[in-house]
Amino acid sequence: MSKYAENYSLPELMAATVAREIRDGELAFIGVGMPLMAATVAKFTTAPNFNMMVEYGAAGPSPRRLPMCVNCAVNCERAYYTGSQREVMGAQQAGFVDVACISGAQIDRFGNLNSSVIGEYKNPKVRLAGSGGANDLASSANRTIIMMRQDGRNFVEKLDYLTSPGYLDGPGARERAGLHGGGPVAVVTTMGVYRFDAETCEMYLEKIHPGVELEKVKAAVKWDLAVSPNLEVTEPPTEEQVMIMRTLDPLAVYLGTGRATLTGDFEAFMKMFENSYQPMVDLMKSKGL
Amino acid sequence: MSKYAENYSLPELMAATVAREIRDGELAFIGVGMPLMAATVAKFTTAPNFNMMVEYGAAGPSPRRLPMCVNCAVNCERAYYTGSQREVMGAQQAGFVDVACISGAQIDRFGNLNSSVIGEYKNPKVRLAGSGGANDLASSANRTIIMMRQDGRNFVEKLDYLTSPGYLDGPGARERAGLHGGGPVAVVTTMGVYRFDAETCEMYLEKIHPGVELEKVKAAVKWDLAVSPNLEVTEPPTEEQVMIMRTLDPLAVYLGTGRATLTGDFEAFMKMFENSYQPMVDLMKSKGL
Amino acid sequence: MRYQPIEAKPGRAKPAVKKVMTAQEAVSRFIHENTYLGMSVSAAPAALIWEIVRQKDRIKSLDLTITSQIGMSSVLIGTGLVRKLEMAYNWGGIEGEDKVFRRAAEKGIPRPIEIEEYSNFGMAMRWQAGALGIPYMPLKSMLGSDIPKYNPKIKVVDDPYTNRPVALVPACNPDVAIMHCARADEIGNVQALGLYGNSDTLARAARHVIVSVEEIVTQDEIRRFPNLTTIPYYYVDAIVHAPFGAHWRESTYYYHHDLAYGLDVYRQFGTQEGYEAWIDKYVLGTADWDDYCRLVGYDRLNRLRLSEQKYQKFGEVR
Amino acid sequence: MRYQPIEAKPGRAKPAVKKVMTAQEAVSRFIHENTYLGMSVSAAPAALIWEIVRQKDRIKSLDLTITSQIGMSSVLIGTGLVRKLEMAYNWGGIEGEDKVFRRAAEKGIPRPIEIEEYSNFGMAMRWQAGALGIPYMPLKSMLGSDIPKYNPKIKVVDDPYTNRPVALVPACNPDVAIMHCARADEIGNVQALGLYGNSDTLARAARHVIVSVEEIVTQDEIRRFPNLTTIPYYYVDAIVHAPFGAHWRESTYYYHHDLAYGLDVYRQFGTQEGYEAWIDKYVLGTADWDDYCRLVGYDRLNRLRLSEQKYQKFGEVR
Repeated sequence: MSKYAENYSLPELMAATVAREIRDGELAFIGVGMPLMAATVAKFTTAPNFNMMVEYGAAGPSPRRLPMCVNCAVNCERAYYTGSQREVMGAQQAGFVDVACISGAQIDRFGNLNSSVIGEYKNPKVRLAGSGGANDLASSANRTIIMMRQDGRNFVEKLDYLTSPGYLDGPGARERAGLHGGGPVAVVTTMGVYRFDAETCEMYLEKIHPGVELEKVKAAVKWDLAVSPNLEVTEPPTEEQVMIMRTLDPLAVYLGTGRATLTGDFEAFMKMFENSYQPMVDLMKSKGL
Repeated sequence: MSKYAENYSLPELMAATVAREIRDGELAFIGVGMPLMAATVAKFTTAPNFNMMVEYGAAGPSPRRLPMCVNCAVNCERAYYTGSQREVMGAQQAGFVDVACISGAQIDRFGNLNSSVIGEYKNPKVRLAGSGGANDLASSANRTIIMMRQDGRNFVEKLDYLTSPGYLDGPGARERAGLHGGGPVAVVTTMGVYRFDAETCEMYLEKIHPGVELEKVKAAVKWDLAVSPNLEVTEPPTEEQVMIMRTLDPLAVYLGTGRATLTGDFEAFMKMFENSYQPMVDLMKSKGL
Repeated sequence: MRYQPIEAKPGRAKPAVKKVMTAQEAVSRFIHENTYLGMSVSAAPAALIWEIVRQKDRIKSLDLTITSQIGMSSVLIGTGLVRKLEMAYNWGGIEGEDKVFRRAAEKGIPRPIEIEEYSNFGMAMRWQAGALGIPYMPLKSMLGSDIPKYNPKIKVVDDPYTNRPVALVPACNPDVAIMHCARADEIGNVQALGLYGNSDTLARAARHVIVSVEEIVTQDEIRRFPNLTTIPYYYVDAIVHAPFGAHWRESTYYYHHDLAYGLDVYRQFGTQEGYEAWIDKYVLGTADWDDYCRLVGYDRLNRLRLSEQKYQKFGEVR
Repeated sequence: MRYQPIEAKPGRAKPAVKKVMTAQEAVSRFIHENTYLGMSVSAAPAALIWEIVRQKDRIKSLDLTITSQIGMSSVLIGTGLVRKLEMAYNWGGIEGEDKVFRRAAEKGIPRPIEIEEYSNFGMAMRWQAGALGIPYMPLKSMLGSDIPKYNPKIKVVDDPYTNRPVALVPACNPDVAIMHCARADEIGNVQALGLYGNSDTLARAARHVIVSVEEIVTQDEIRRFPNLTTIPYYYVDAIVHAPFGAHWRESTYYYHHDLAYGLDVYRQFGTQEGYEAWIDKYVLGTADWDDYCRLVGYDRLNRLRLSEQKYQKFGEVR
């Protein structure tokens, strides 16, 4: 295994952490952005036989450039299947998705997520994107991994709107609601990694990111956060993991300020593709993919 | 128009009669056998822009040889669409099929059909094929045309089993049952052509085949058959209609004794294809298809 | 008995006739005031959306049904054309926060928007029910969430077979569906390539279907690969030839997403004034899609095509 | 709280590993006594059916689910392997009356058969529900007919949206599905070509899937046309290479239906003795599918291929 990187960003740490949650041979439902980075890192390192499904109709792609969207043409690149959303979402409802990454603007102690509104539903302070596929994945995927920012206000006692079910109000609630997917197994945030207790379904802090103080984490959670008695520090990304992410996303479109760089700059955008083509091809070849 | 044929068989008369029921531009759901003959005749004569759908997943084929089955490869020949049964049967449930040909072993005065059992359902005297798609078509196609033998026993007062709905027990019954297709508009048999009365939904004799006596028809119907006051004689097939049928099916596999001829005789079977290829290609070319 | 034969009503199948027309003609003919409009996400029907905006004074108001839209629906919403939005997701994707949507939903600018929400598969299954001619679909999403709580059209009931909860969603049959696909012949046999989301289902559910395509191909090209026909002609009313017709979004095998452009548009959409200035120049200020493409620059569009085809091309592995 | 993390159960997805095996191996591994077996009609999985018959002493009894079968199911039914048949249609098609089925259904020869009946789309929608992981599907077939009267699994209820009758059919998830398709790669990405009935849906509904194919192709060939993948690898357990594997039926683009042969088989199936003589010679008397093809004659099979390809070939219009 490659040694730990000395320089890495917080998003890179999060993506590497999620990459370690993906097991070889699995079928994962991946959105773009950070989850895609995690998936690519996993496939190029510990999980070469894992495959991605993409929401708008692709399975098993091996893209050599940055997908821009869950319905991006890039997601078709060298895929085993391309076509309809029904195929992908139908398979996931039927239990074929091992692991899915989802997110939200708010989360509660049972891993329920809100990505619809802040404030009152009918008169929102902030209108958000809505469920998209997040509710479907949270309902039916075998397990979900939640990735989100922790901004001090969004780990709440009560969600403004429950978009995507975690464990609802605790043990047995998913079953009673008729959900057949497994629910969340991890929450990877800008501060640490959380798990859910098998007895209570409540979130607890398992790992804390390097340099983050426990008191800060607790202050960023609106309920009385449970902390593992064996609290660990999150494993940093390896040099190889960081190299892979930077080869796929050299301008840090997903993991940094790339979007600002590219706004309105077509030449920079074209150059990004031109410069990353050969390194990506070489990298994939070296991995036998 | 081509003049009437002097020599033609009863199946050829029936197929030509059904061909005249198909209008140009329609989408028709066609099984193999006699309905296919009718459809081919229609497409090559009065309805060049009509297209066929085939139950196991094809739309718009232009076959130049005899399909052997509703799921035969021949039905894919030069088709616009090939693929799943869901496409074809889904479209038909949603009301996209203008006209469908179906059949049955028994029929009653309201055009309900039995193709499942003769005798008691649980202990049948004769076990038949079952609904297949006939029930679906009878339920949802815009209109159906029924083709069947009339053997003296099978136009019954009461069906042994109602496989495919006609007008059920009369006016309004289809609506009450929740059916949204239009029901049968014609029954073409070995003896004549029947329609359904708009007021009573009951079948009446509209046309009688050349040379058939009315009393024989009445005797072959177990209820008191209504006969149109303007009873006509069925129009014979034209020379062109007969020529088309004999080009497509030179051994009369569907309209005669071809099956007996071919049983076990591979050379005769291969020769049938070899001999009919060029005439069919020429015929289609002459029709601009 | 009057011996008047029962005759059938005309069927729903569209005829097998030439259907190629301009976007201007297709939109004029099928989209009117209060049309219930379905819109695909993959590929984005930009050329058709632009044309709807050009005809906004005639059309006045639309009810919109989408599963998700990533960026493109804002072009309509910002005009005030959209009275109601049935949706699972409406946002900018990689281009970021959808300020146009936020202004409409939070402040009613330029017009209050009624929102009816589902999960992605929930909304997709409404189209699926519509496509199959059945009144509803049961599904195992949205259970336990707040989505049904705020949407009375979703019924959570016990399934009569297992006595376990299931969510029902009613069929959706839009008046008109618009979508962008790879190719079609002149009579409307459409072959979407790559991933195409729910465009196949939406076309089957809608009463009228307008498809813009990258290429118009011969009937023989369709017949070479009849398994690739995603929308047979009997569903389709109009074929609009619109090369690059999904720009700034992508069209698989044809061209790549123009991210530099999309980010810039979204920056401008940050204010209603910015939105209007952009619409005035790029949509209302162009006569048709070709004119828009000239304004963006065919040199730029061709570079996006080369970029896509360096990585993938129909029928090849690159 | 014990700080023991919740862990997930393993998912249903089959791994992306090599799955090519012989029919003998695939049948031994997945089909056992009382297996609930789903069988496609297009193309007919003859090579796999023959192998099940060869292993009949081990398998003893099967419950069979089909939409329709045209001829081929008799090969199983005549052995007495089939305890129960869920079906919409079971007959000889152009080969005529299915005497094997009639003997079983009317006289219990060689074994009484329990029949559970649906319309074709009704049965197909049971697989569709199974494929989507939902408990049932509503449909607008079978209403007013006697089909629901004799099948309590079909529930006619009022749809909660329109208060109009609708027929519900429960999900069907067979233990094993068998089917014959055009081509697949070694890890099980399957591309059926031409018309393929419900094989796509059946594969999604079944717990295990065995696919025999005309050709095993490279992963790159699959990736050339990812839109043609009808069954992605994650549904598939076994790929069996069986050229001419649907004989006496057809395989689109590969070979034509062997009608002269089918008619002759059906003639022999007219009596139970005739059936048994045929099975003894052509199925039990052959070691595997290649052996059967030798008995039929590869010269004959190749002529069927030439006959089909004179009219149509994948990727061409002829």
